[in-house]
Parts: sequence; structure tokens; C-alpha cells
Amino acid sequence: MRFPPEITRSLLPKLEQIQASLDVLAPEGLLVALFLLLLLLGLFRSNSILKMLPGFTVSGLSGIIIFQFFMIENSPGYFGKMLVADGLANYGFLLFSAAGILTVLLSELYPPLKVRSGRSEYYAFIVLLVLGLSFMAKATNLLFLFLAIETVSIASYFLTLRLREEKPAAEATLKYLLFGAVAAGIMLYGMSFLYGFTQSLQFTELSFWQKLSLVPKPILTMALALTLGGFLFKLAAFPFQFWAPDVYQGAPTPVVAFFSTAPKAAILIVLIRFVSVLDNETLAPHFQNLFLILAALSFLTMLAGNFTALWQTNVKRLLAYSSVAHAGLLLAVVLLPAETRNATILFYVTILLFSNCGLFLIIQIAEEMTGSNAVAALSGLGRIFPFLGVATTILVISLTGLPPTAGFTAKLLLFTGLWENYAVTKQIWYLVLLLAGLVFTAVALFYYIKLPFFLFFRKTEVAPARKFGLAPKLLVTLLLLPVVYFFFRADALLSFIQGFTNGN
Amino acid sequence: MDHLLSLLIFLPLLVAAIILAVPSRFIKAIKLLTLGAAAAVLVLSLMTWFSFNPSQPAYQFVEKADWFGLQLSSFGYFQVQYFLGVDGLSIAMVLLTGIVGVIGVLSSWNLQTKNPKGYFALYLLLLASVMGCFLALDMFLFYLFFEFMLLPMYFLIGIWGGPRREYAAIKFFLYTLVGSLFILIVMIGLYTSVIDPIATAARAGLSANQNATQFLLQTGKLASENLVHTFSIPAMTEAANYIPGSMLHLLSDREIFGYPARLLAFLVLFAGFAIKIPVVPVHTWLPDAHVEAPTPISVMLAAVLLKVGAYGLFRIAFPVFPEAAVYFSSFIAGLGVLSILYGAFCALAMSDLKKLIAYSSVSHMGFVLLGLASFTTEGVSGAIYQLFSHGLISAMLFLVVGVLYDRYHNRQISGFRGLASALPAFTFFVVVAFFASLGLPGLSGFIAELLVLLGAFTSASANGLLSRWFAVLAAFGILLGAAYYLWALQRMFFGKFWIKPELQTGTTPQDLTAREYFMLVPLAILILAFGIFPHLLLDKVSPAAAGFVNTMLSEGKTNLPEMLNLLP
Amino acid sequence: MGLLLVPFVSFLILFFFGRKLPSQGDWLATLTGGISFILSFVIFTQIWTGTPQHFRWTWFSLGETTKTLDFSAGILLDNLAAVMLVLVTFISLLIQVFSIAYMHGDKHYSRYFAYLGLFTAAMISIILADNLLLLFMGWELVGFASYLLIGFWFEKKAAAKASLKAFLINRLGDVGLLLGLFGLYALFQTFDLTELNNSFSAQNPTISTYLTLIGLGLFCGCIGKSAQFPLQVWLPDAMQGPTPVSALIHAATMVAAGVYLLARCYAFFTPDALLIIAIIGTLTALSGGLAALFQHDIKRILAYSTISQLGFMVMGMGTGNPEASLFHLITHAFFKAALFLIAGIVIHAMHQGLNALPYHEEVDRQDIRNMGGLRRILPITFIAYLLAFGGIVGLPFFSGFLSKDAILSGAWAWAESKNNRLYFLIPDIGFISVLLTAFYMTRQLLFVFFGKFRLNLDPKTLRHSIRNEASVLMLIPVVLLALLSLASFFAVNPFNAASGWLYGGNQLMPQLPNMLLRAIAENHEIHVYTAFLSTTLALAGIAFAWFKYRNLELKIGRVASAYSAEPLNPIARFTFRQFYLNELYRFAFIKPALKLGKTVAFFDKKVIDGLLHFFGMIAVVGAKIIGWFDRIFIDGFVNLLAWFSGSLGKMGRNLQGGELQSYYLYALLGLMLVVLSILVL
Amino acid sequence: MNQIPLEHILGLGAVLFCLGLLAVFSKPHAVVVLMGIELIFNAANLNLIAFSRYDPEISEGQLFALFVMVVAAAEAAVTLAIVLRVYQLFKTSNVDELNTLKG
Repeated sequence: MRFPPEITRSLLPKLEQIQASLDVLAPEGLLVALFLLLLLLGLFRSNSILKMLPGFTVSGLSGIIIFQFFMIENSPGYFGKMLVADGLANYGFLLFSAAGILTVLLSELYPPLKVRSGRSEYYAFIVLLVLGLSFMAKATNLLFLFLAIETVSIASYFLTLRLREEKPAAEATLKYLLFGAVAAGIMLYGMSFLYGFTQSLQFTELSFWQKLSLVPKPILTMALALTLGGFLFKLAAFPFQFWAPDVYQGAPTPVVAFFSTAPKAAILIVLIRFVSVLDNETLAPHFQNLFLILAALSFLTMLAGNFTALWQTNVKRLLAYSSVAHAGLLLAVVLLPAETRNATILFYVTILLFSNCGLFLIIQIAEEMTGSNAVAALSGLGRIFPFLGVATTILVISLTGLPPTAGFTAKLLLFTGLWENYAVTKQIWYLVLLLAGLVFTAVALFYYIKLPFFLFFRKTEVAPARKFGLAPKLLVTLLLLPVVYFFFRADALLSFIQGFTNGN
Repeated sequence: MDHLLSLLIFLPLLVAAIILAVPSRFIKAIKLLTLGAAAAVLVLSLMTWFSFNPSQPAYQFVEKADWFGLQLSSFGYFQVQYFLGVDGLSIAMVLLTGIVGVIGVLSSWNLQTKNPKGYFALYLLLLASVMGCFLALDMFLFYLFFEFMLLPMYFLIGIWGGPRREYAAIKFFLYTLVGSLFILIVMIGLYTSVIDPIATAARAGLSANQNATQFLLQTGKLASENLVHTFSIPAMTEAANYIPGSMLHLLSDREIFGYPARLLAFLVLFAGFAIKIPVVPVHTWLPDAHVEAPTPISVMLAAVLLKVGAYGLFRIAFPVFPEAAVYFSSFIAGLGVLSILYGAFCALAMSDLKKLIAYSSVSHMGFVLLGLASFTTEGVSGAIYQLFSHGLISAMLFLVVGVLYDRYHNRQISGFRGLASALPAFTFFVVVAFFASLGLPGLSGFIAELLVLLGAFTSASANGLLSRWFAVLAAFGILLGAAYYLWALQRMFFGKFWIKPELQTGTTPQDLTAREYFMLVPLAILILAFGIFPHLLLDKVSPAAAGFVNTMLSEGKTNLPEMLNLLP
Repeated sequence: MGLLLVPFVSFLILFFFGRKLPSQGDWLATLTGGISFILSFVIFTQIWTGTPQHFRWTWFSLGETTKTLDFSAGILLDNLAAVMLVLVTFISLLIQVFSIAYMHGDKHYSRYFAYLGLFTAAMISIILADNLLLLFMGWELVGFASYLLIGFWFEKKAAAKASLKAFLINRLGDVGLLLGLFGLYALFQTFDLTELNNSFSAQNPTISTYLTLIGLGLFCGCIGKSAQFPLQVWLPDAMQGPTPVSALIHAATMVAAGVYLLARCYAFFTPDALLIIAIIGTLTALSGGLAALFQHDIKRILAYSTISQLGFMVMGMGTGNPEASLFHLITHAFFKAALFLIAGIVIHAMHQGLNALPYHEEVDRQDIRNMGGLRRILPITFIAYLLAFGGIVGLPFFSGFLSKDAILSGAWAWAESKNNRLYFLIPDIGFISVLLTAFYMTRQLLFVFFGKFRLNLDPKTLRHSIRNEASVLMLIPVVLLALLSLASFFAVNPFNAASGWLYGGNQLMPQLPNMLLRAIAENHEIHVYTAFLSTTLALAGIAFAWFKYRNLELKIGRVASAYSAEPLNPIARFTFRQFYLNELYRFAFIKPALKLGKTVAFFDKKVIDGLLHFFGMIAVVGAKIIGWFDRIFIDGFVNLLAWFSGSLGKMGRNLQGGELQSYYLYALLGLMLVVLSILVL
Repeated sequence: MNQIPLEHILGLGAVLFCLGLLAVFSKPHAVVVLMGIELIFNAANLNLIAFSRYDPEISEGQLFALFVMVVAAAEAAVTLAIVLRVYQLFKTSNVDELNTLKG
């Protein structure tokens, strides 16, 4: 069969383009392969295969990381310019895969997840989630972005409902889903207007924003705000943070560890692409409202997250709000100019990954020991297991942002950026956010300090049911190391990150 | 010894790590290890002390190494150094830390510790971080140690403290954390504004020397990505190292909320350190922390930790912002006097002996502030002397309270009468400590307070900064000091021996044990020695104090009008 | 230097090892006292006719090597110091001897001698100090030693309280002194007396309020230490200490330190300051005399008398006659020490006698109403008392006559040199004080030694033994001191102080013109008039008291406590209670101070801490409000909306809004609000 | 050609969007909420298609709408599965009765 020439003319170059893109798409392709393979393996009923699954996933993901690390170079735009593989995206890919690996490891140490049915799907969905995140980070096209976000969402719903027989999980999933779907709908509605204004879906292109700048301000602002809605949902930022505590409480702890880090990193990368218009001096004045919205939301997110966290008695809910608070800080970073923003945000998110995974690991260990997620259930555990107590303390310090942990360095970078920009631009919001960040750091201490407080100062009422095994100890140490090491050698991580971001 | 100072910090850390490895049943070994580490620190600090040459104004025993640096694209290079050194201001603090460190271990010896391993490891951690604070010349490093002090303290109070320990620990932690956030914000402001000229020259590929680089910087001829931002405190004190147009550049017309940025930055920094000192009205963490902390920790807290706040003013706040310090001198002196009187009146009303002493610390630390704000050689030397002397005296005060508490598990003044007849040796040390604290001549507190008051008084004629009334009011603090101490002495120690029935243990109270003598006698001797031979300390300290005053006054007074002129 | 060290070493040894020494180390104390005295005497003989000696070395210095501020320490030996040295070491030696007997058997016998040693050392350091800083240190140490000694019997509540009071009031004066020192330092950058004197004479600085204030500051120290009005209240209470201590510290030496200080700093006082000093001194002389009138406690009478005499000295200083003051200081030291030691003997005797009585605890051993007729039982003591009595009252042929006379003549001359009649009030009041002194001393004499012994007890039991009325160790010092109240030791002509070796030769303060000599040169009559007048007044006082108390109607066997503690006559009570100064201070200063302390502490706890808690609360409440907002408001809003939608004819709705839906609404509203506010603003 | 004016379509979209939101807000039943969500999606779809008329490469908006439909279908499937699960556990599918997680 022969194609008509006009089709050939338009199609063939595209096909060639796609073919050329396949090299760049290889990691994603491998992820798809892994995903399918896992589903396939799930069809086998053999126990030995079931046991192999986590190891298989981990090694698969690690292999892909290595592949990505050595093989893939930055690519400005491919796949019909729908995707871009810049430093942000590539580093993001490492981060997502690492989060995936950690989640699998955490799951291995979490007995409730070791139910027989649906194991392969569980791992497959983790891989799928990583895939979706990676597309999110790479998307430069609204359609592609929407699809990636939905992929992530659907995979997330499944992971949340991993423990099907548990009421909280089911409730959380339903709420997550319905809330997420509405957020997606709102975002979509906003996107439709953006498309209407520009007749284009390529949101990273300059022409897209030039056209937008001609639109009357109120309408434009509304459309942008609606679009942001979906992003804020993924980031769990104000005013779309409500799902977070419920889902964190209901979902299996390893999954929560994943949720609290990787999707945020991905959506932050998307946001960065969105606000990079502010770097453009001629266009920036037209989008001042975008800046203001984000600044206000950053402040409100910090406010909502920190203050609500004060009142929590459930560790997972507490950390949910804490992650909301971190989202607020991260939103503030998004507002910085490109050169400081990218590195800072990646640094912050990386440290957050280690700290959060570490802390959730400890929480799941404590959960097993005491059968509860209440903060009070931690009472006295730090005395019985000093290592656990010390590790929690270090992680909590890192999350608060105090030395000698990398959390401090991350905050230092953030605050430095804000200060520097305030000095340069005299934009008062930078100062407000800086002061808010500092004040809320103090507020944050109020609730973070609860954990070491209960661990050490309160006495245990019931003896813990389980010992603190070697494997979790090792894993905790593994997670602690970067948190401490990257304080003393912040340059190592930062230059690693800059190796990615400066390659643009 | 090339790495004397590093050793001072890392030796206790190392031993702390070893202790963690020792099984907790070898309590004796753990204690001995701790004692050995503290003693080694003392020896090292003595070595530093004796080989310190006061006539040389520069920092000595300097250790400087690049720690890490981050390239923040066009903003420049962010340099953090491992930078230690001592000068006349810090040498006294180093020695004090060494001395009190050993005393603290001794007084921990019989402490009923639930978990001795953790206790002693944390103790050494505390010792190391305090030492680090006094030795660090890089603000990042300083801040690291400054924050790091909080944690061991938090646990030491919270786990091994008294009945309301949890409240006290959290209060302490939050209070000082807020203080350190203040410091953090100024630290960020400073390092974004300050460069290291030598490193910048190297980075920009210039062969220019320091002055030339500074000239290039001030004339705006250096590309911003080549600038090496630094945390080095000595670099921060040089106005020529500030990037033109940066927030904290001397001649920048920057305002924050309508105030000159530098003045505001100084105030914020001051507030941060003031919490640690503590200065009224941000002092309320101190009585609680003291009352709940176990004796050795109270000793460390009062004798060394409080000094860190004042030291921060000496080392950072004042030299970096001389004009602001001069501008606010009356305000600072006013706070000092307020602390002196306020603390004294509070002490007068206390019914718990330990709380009384805690408030007396507030009062005595007020003298440091007053001396510092006087900008006279007498006042500043006196302030440092007060830091040192109060370190010894408050250590002794808390030790004697601890002795009492060990015997009766109570510290209420109303619970005892006529202890002098039952515990004569103990009373002797109480009297020495009390009289040292209230400034009896011949004991170290006198010299310190004398010099501070003298400085505050002469400030009016020497540099015209402070009104004489500050000294006059502060002098009444001495009277009040005598009042609360002697009143307590009269109520608790004089009269016929009597103890509240519910406190009676049934046995005859035991006077001091050998271990207690071993802690108290050296302190008493030191207090006496430094009271009679002040030159022991002043020879090392006062050249630096004079240099401090000279630079502060010359820079402060020339810079202040210029800075104020720039404002609309 | 050695001089200073000797008593100090004795203090150290006695304090730490006293109990282990044979006979608890009293011999050591006495020995060191003796050595000190001999050394002082040697120094005295060398200095008195020779040149003043000044040794000085740097104590510590401040500042950089090129420009240092030196704080020196040193010894200044001039005539004044030499005389004072001899005085202090001599009396101190005697009192140590006396104490061996008096304190015998005390629980803390060795510690007592240790404290005495400390005191002597401190006192010597005041005398020898060549700069004001050092002097101040000695000054404080003396206060400290005094604190220890007053509170020596710390188990007695009153003693403990008295020591506290003494120290605090002294400290109050010291604050002024310290500020005065600072004032001088601020002007001249030195504390050194010689340098200061040189600066004053060389520059002749303009007399200013500032200088007056400095002078008054220095004088504050004197007010505290020398128990001047209005801070004299501590001294009567200080009598809670052992009696020899009262003799040494609170009569002869320490309280005189204030006068010594005035003499040392005489050049720094402006005329205004001197006027105030004179007024204060006069007031003190009068108030002390008045307060002594109706006291019953043998030591308290003497204490008030001391206050009064100190007032005299200060008055002499203020009226430009420092040498006379110093002269009075010396004569007073001897006879007052004698009087106190006599009181000690009497109390000791009473103690001994009362131990035989069953109800002895209730009987006040120091109440003169319990005594009487002791002249027959303690004859030597009585004679010694008469000698000292002559001295204090100022009878001719006694030392007190010479010195008081000198002061009064000086004051008169000073008043004449002014153009205002009001200035004569000062010498006038001085004369009234002479009258008062004579009155109360005679009263004491009559109560104690005349009449009959008023306790139901054989007075013979009061004697030390049948042969001796008291221990020889106690009698010798008393007799020696009493003899020294005779005028002939000080001046050849018992009517003219100017003829004396100590005073007339302008030896003590050669740098100053002798006011009296000048006055006498101008007007010979002053001296004669004052001598005559004061003698007459003294005799009148004696006579008045004699007639009033000749027939004591107190019943034998009636214990003094049975009488009302205070005189019934309101004026008498007013003086008895020392013009209610104690009460005044309690209500005006101490209570407010304590109240302030409580208030501040309350403020601290409630307001400052409360504020903190309040902020904590705000944080928590903030969190609660958000939660509440979430639950109530948003839910309520949803309910409203539900009701709204229901009313639109949709479906009847459950009033209970769903959680999830509140999330929706909140989220959307939040977003809209942010957008709107940004659009609008 | 007799085109429907853009405003009309956008207006219809907006009405659909609001109706969807209203359903989402007010309906207790999870499935009805899902229907509300579908309305929102379709409002967006309507916009996309309407706007695509002005697109030089007309396909983009329409393509987007197609994908949205696919996604909506997938989402609906997932939702229904989960609603089923919830109904099994809670014996209700009213979202307002699911409030065990709060705080």
C-alpha cells in the first residue's frame, strides 16, 4: 500500500523523528518493559518467583538508572518536541528511580505488604509510577503532561489501595481519587483555555507565552490558576493539600514515603518549566500575577502545613502536614531565577527523599512494634532502641533544617537564594517568604520535636512486640549517611546536580 | 602541635564515639574515659593558654582548610572553610571550658544516671561543641557548633533532669533555636555580601594581592561569578570585603522596612545572641533549664554555655557591625543594666536556691553586656573577666546546690535552717561561692565587676557613648547581689539547725565527701587566685580587648555618620 | 608587706588548722598580733620623724603593650598611716589577749581568732594602701570580717540578722564610695593617692558640682562604715557580736576607717561637700547622743555613744579640721575600747553569776537595770571605767577633753569664718552632744557600778575567783587602755591639745594647713571659750544624770524584763527607738525592695513567660482555628450550599455535609480567593 | 458557513463545568460525584474542540479531547472498582459517610 504523497511528506519526517527519539526514550522504554515483565511474572503462581519480584524490580530499576546515567545525554526536544530531556528531567529520572527502589526496599521490610495476591501488580505499579513521573518531568506539551499526570495518578490510586481489606486504605483511595479527579478536571479546564489563547500545546515555547501575554489579565490569571490547581494537587500545596493527611494515614507506609517525595519532585519540575517565563525579562511583567499567586500560595501552604501539623497526634498525618509545609518552601524556591532555582530545588528534593524515606521507614518499624501510628505510641522506644532514637532525631533535625544535616544546607541554599533575590530585586515577597520560612522553621520544631520527645522522654507502657532487626538498621543507616554526609560535603551533591543542570 | 585546636574539638568527639562502643555494663570504664577526655582537653587548653602570645594581635594556632564550596552560577562561589584560631578574646573561654569540663565530669560521678553511656557520650559531645564555638573563625562552623550544643543539652536536661524536665528541655530548645534562627538570617545576609579577597583573586585568575582585589571589588571590576563568598569572620569584619550594592555593604542605602539594613542586621544578630546570654526579657528559659537540669549540666550551662552568647557578641556581632554597635551602645547597656537589676530583684524573691542562683546568673551576665557596650578597655576587659570569673563562680554555686540536693533532694530555702552547724565545711564553700559572686575583693568576681563598672563610668569621658547613670544604676546591682545572697545565707545556714520534717533522712547529714572536696577546692583556689592576681588573665586578654575597643571605636565612629547620611 | 601578711597567715592557719593546734591556736593569734604590733612600732619610730615611704608596683595592667592602663598596688607609709598602724595593731593585740579569757570554751574558738586575724589584716591593708582601689578592697574585706564576727554566734537569729544588716548597709555606702572612686578615675585615670593629690594641687581643678558629687560619693563610704546618719542603724545591732569584737571593730578601728578615708581623701572635697559632711557629722553626733539616753543594754549605750563620737570626728572633718578629727579618733579608740572591754568584763561576770540561777536563760545579762553596785565587786574594773569615763565625757586631764576641745574650737573658728550665723548651729549642736554624752555615760555609771546589785543573787558569785575579780588576761588590756585615756599621754599641757606631740606638731597631715592653729593664731579666745564651755557642759550633764538617777528605785530581785521594754514617755521612746529609722527603712526600702522582687518575679513568671506561653497558645489556637474552620465553617458552608441547592429543587439533602466535599469547596474557594485577591489588589 | 459562535460553546462549557462542580459538591454518592467529574472533563473537552477550530494544525485540540476521553474512561473504571471496594467494606458508597480519617 502506498501513501499519498502529502501524507508521506508530513508523516515520514515525523516517523523519522520518532525513530531518532527512541534512543532518548530508551529508559522509559525499559521501564515499560519492566512493567510488563512484572505483570507477566505475576501470572506465575510460583512462590519462588513471587519472592524474586522485589529483587527483580530493584535490580531492574538500578539497571535503568545506570543505563540512564551513562547512556543518555541531554536532548533539547524530541518526540515531536513533546518531550525534553534536559538536566532537570534527567536528574529527576534518577531521583524517581531511586525513590522507586527505596519504596521497594521499604516494602520488603513491611510485613503487611507481603500478602500474596497482587504482589506483582504492586511492583508493576511502582514502575509505572516512575514511568509517569519521568514523563511528567520531560513533558513540554500540555497533552503529554496531562497524560503523564493521569498515569501517575492512576498508579498512585492503585498503590494506595494495595491493602484492599483495610477500611482506611479504601476510604483514603476513594477520597484521593475523587479529589484528584476533580483537580485534574479543573486543570484540564484551565489548560483548554491556555490552548484556546495560544492555539498551541507546547507550553515551553516562547511563542506560547508571547501569545498569552496578549490576553487580558483577569482571564489569563484565571486560566493559569485553574491549570495550577492540578499541579498544586500533586504537590499537596494550599489549597489542594486536604487529601494528603488522609492518604498518608490510609496508605501503606512505604507508599507514603514514595508519595511524599517523588511526585513532588516531578511536579516541581513541571512548575519550573511553567514559571521559566518569569526569567524572560520582556515577558515577565505580563506574568506578575503568576508570580504573586505562587508567592501567596507558598506562604499559605507553609502556614497551613505548619500550623495544622502542630495539632496532629498521628505520626503519618503529622508528616503529611510537614510535607505540605515543605511544599510551601519548595514553591518559594520555584520563584527564584533559573540559575539558583534548579540546583536548589533538586538539592532540597534529594535531601527530602532521603530524610522522608528514612523517617517513614522508622515509622513503619515503630508501627510494627506497637501496632499504632499514634505519636504517643513512640513513647520510650528511643530508650530501648537508642539507634532508632538517634536516627529519628537526626532525620527530624534534617527535616527541620538544622545543622549538622543536609536539611540545613538545603534550607541555607533556599534562604540564600531568597535573600540574594531580595537584595537584587527588592521584591518584598522574597523577604516575606524568607522570614516566613524562618518563622515556620521555629514552628516546625514544635511538632518535629514531638518525635524525639516521645522517643526519649516518655516511658514505654507496653514492651515492643518486635526486635529491631539488622536489615532495617542497615537501611536506616544507608538513608542517614547521605543526610549527614551531604552536610559536610554539600559540594559533592551540589556539583553532581550542577553537572546535570548546567548542561542545558 | 600543629593541630592543637582541632584536637581540642575532636578528642572529646572521638572518646564519645569510643564510649558508645563500650558495653554499658562497664560503667567505671566509661566514667574514666570521660574523665580522661575532659582532663586531656584541660591539658590541651592549658598548653594553648601558655603558648599563647598576647602581644601578637593576630589569631594564633590558626588552622585553615577548605571544607567545601558550592558554585552558585552567576551569584558566585560559596566557600565554607574549616577555620580555627584563638585570640585574646577566646583564649580565656577555651581555658574556662577546659576547667569546667573536668569539674562537670567529677560532679557527674555519682549521678544516678539511668543510662550512663548515653549521658557521658552526650556530655562529651556538649564539651566538644562548646569548644568548637569558641575556636571557630568561620561563621558557618560557628553556627554548626552553636546549633550542635542544643541537642546534647536538650537530651541531658530532658532525660536526666528534674520533675519538670520535659517542659524545661523543650523551652530551652525552642528559645535558643529561635535565637539561632536570628543568627542564621544574618549569617545568610553576611555571606551573600562578603567575599574572600584572596580566594577571589585566585579564582578570577588575578595576581593581585588582597588590597588590590578589594579595590577592584569596590570599583565593581570583578565579575560576579568569580566572587568567592565566604563565612570567614575576619573577612566579614573588613568593610572592603563587602560587595558594592549588597544589602550589608557599609555604604549601601538599603533599608528593610524603613531601617538601615546594617543596623537591623545587627539588632537581629544581637537578639539571637541575647537569648543565649540571656538578657532580660528573653531570659525565662534559664531558670527553668537550671532548675530541672542535673547538677553537672547546670554547671556546664551556667559556666560555659551562657558564655557562648556573649562570646558571639564579641566575636561576631560587634566587630562585624561596629557602627551599629556604637549606635546601639546605650540600648545595649540599658539592657545590661536592666538584666542586672531585674535578675537581682527576681533572685530576691526566689524560694528555690537553685532558681535564685539562676537569676543571679542573669544579673551577672548583665555586667558583661554593660562592659561590652562601654567600649572602653576597662569595660571590655572587665566583661571578659566577668565571663571567665562567672564561669568559675557559677560552677561552684551550682555545685554547692548540688551537694545540698544530693543530701536532701530539696533545695527550698525554707526547708533548712542553721545548716552551718551541721555541715560546716559545706557552709564554708557556700560562703566562698556566695561572697565571690557578690563581688568580695580578693575573689575574682570583684575584679570583673569593678572593671565593668569602671568602664561604664568612664565611657562618658573616654568616648562619650554611655551616660554615667548606667554605671550608677548597675552599682546598685552589687548591693542587691549582697542582699539576696546574704539573706539566703541567713535563712538557710544561720540560726539553730533545723530541717523540714519531711526532708529528714534520719541519718546525720554527711559533710563533704572527698570527691566533693576535689571539685570545690580547685574552684575556690582558682577564684581566689584570679581575684588576687588578675594579671594572670588580663595579661592574655586585655591587649585584645584594647585592640577590640580601638577598632570598634575608630571604625564605628567614622562609619556611622556616613551610613546614616546615606539614608533619606 | 610583711605586716599585712602576718595576721593573714594567722587567719589562714587558724581557719584551716585551728582546731588541731594546741589550745586551739590562741597563742598563734596573739603571737602574730604581737609581731604586728612590734613591727608597726618600729615602722612608726622610723616614719614619724623621717620621710614618708612609698612602695609601689604594678598590680595588673590593661591594654596593648604600647599604651597601657596600669593598676598599681603599693604601700604608702606616712605619719598618718604609721600612727594608725600602731593604734590598730596595739588595740588588736590587747583584744586578742582579752579574748583568750573571754572566749574561752567557745565552740569555734580557733575560728574566732582566725577571723580576728583576717580583720586585722584587712584593716592594715586599708591603712597601708597607697591607692583608693586597694583601700576599697581592704574596706570591703573589713566589712566581710565584720560580717563574720558579728554573726559569729550564727545560731542566734538576732546575730545572723545583725550581720546581714551590717553588711548590707555598709554595701550601700560602698556603692557610693565606688562611684566616687570611679569619678576620680574618670578625671585622672588613676587611683593612686599620691598622684591624685598631686593632680589636685597642681591643676587646682575648677570646683564643680561633679567634684562635689565625687566627694559625696566618697563620703557615702564613710557614712556606711562609720555609721553616720542616716545609715547608723546597723551599729547598735552589731553588738550581737562577741564583746571584744565590738570593742575592736565597732568602737576602735573599723568604724574609724571612714574617718581615716576622709582624711586620706581630704584634698578632694569641695567646700560644698565639706559642708554636707559637717552637717551629717553634726546630725550623727546629736542623734547618737539622743538615742543613747534611755537605752538599757550596756553595749547598746556604748554603741550609740560610738555613733555620737564618730559624728564628732566627721564634724571635725567637715569643719576643716581633719587633724583634730584624727586626734579624736585615736583618743576615742582607746577609751571606747576600754569601755567596751569593761562592758565585756561585766557581761562575763554576769554570765558567770547567772549560771547559778535556775531561770538564768530569761535574764538579760546586758541589761543595766539588772546590775548595780558593782564598784565593790569589781574594783579594778570600776577604776578603769572611771578613767575611760573621764575620757569620753571630756573632763579635763583626760584625752577626750583635748580632742573634743580641738574639734569644737575648730568648728567654732570655722563657723566664725563664714558670714552666716546659721553655721554656728554646728558647733552649738556639738556642745549639746557633749552634754548628752556626759548624761548618758553618768547614767550608765550609776546603773552599773553604784547602788545595790539588783538581782536576787549573791554578787560575790560574779567574781572570777575569790582573789581575782576577773581573769588577769582580761584586766591587763582594760587597765592599759584606760590609762591611755589620760591626757598626759598626748599632750604636756592637759588643757592645750596643740602642745601635744601627736596633734600640735602638724604631723599627721603635713600637706594641709592646720585650721585650729590658724584659728588660734587669729583668735586666742576661741580655744579658751570652748574649753570652758565644754567642761561646764560635761559637768552639767554629769550633775543632771546624778540627780535623776541618784536614787534608783528599781527593786532588788526584779528582773529587768519585768519593766516595760521601752520608755513610756513618747519623746524618750522616739529616741530609744532611734527615731524609728529602722522602721522607716523597713517600710520605705526593705519591704518595697522585697515587694519589688516579688513583683518582678511575678512579672517574670506571668508576663514574660506568660507571653511566651501566650504565643505558644496562639500557635496552638491557630492550629485549632484552622481545624475548627475546616470542620465548622467549611462544613457549615457546605451545609448552606446544600440547603441552597436543595431549595433549588434538586434533591432533599442530608444536612450533614461530606468531608470530601468540604475539601472540594475549600480547595476551590481557596484558589479563587487567592486569585481574586491578587487581581483586586 | 453557519458556525456556532465560539462564545456559545464556551458558555456551554462553562455551564457544564459549573454543573459538574455542583454535582461534585452536593451529591453524596460517589458515583454521582464521578459523573460530576465527567461533566468537568467534558466541559474541558468542549473547549478544546471549540478552540481547535483556530488551530493551524487543527488536530491538536481534538486529539487532546480524544485522549481526555480515554483517560476519563480509565479513571471511571478505576473509580468504579474502588467504589465497589468501598461499598464492600463500608456498606455504603456515600462519600459523606466516609469520615474515619480526619484530624
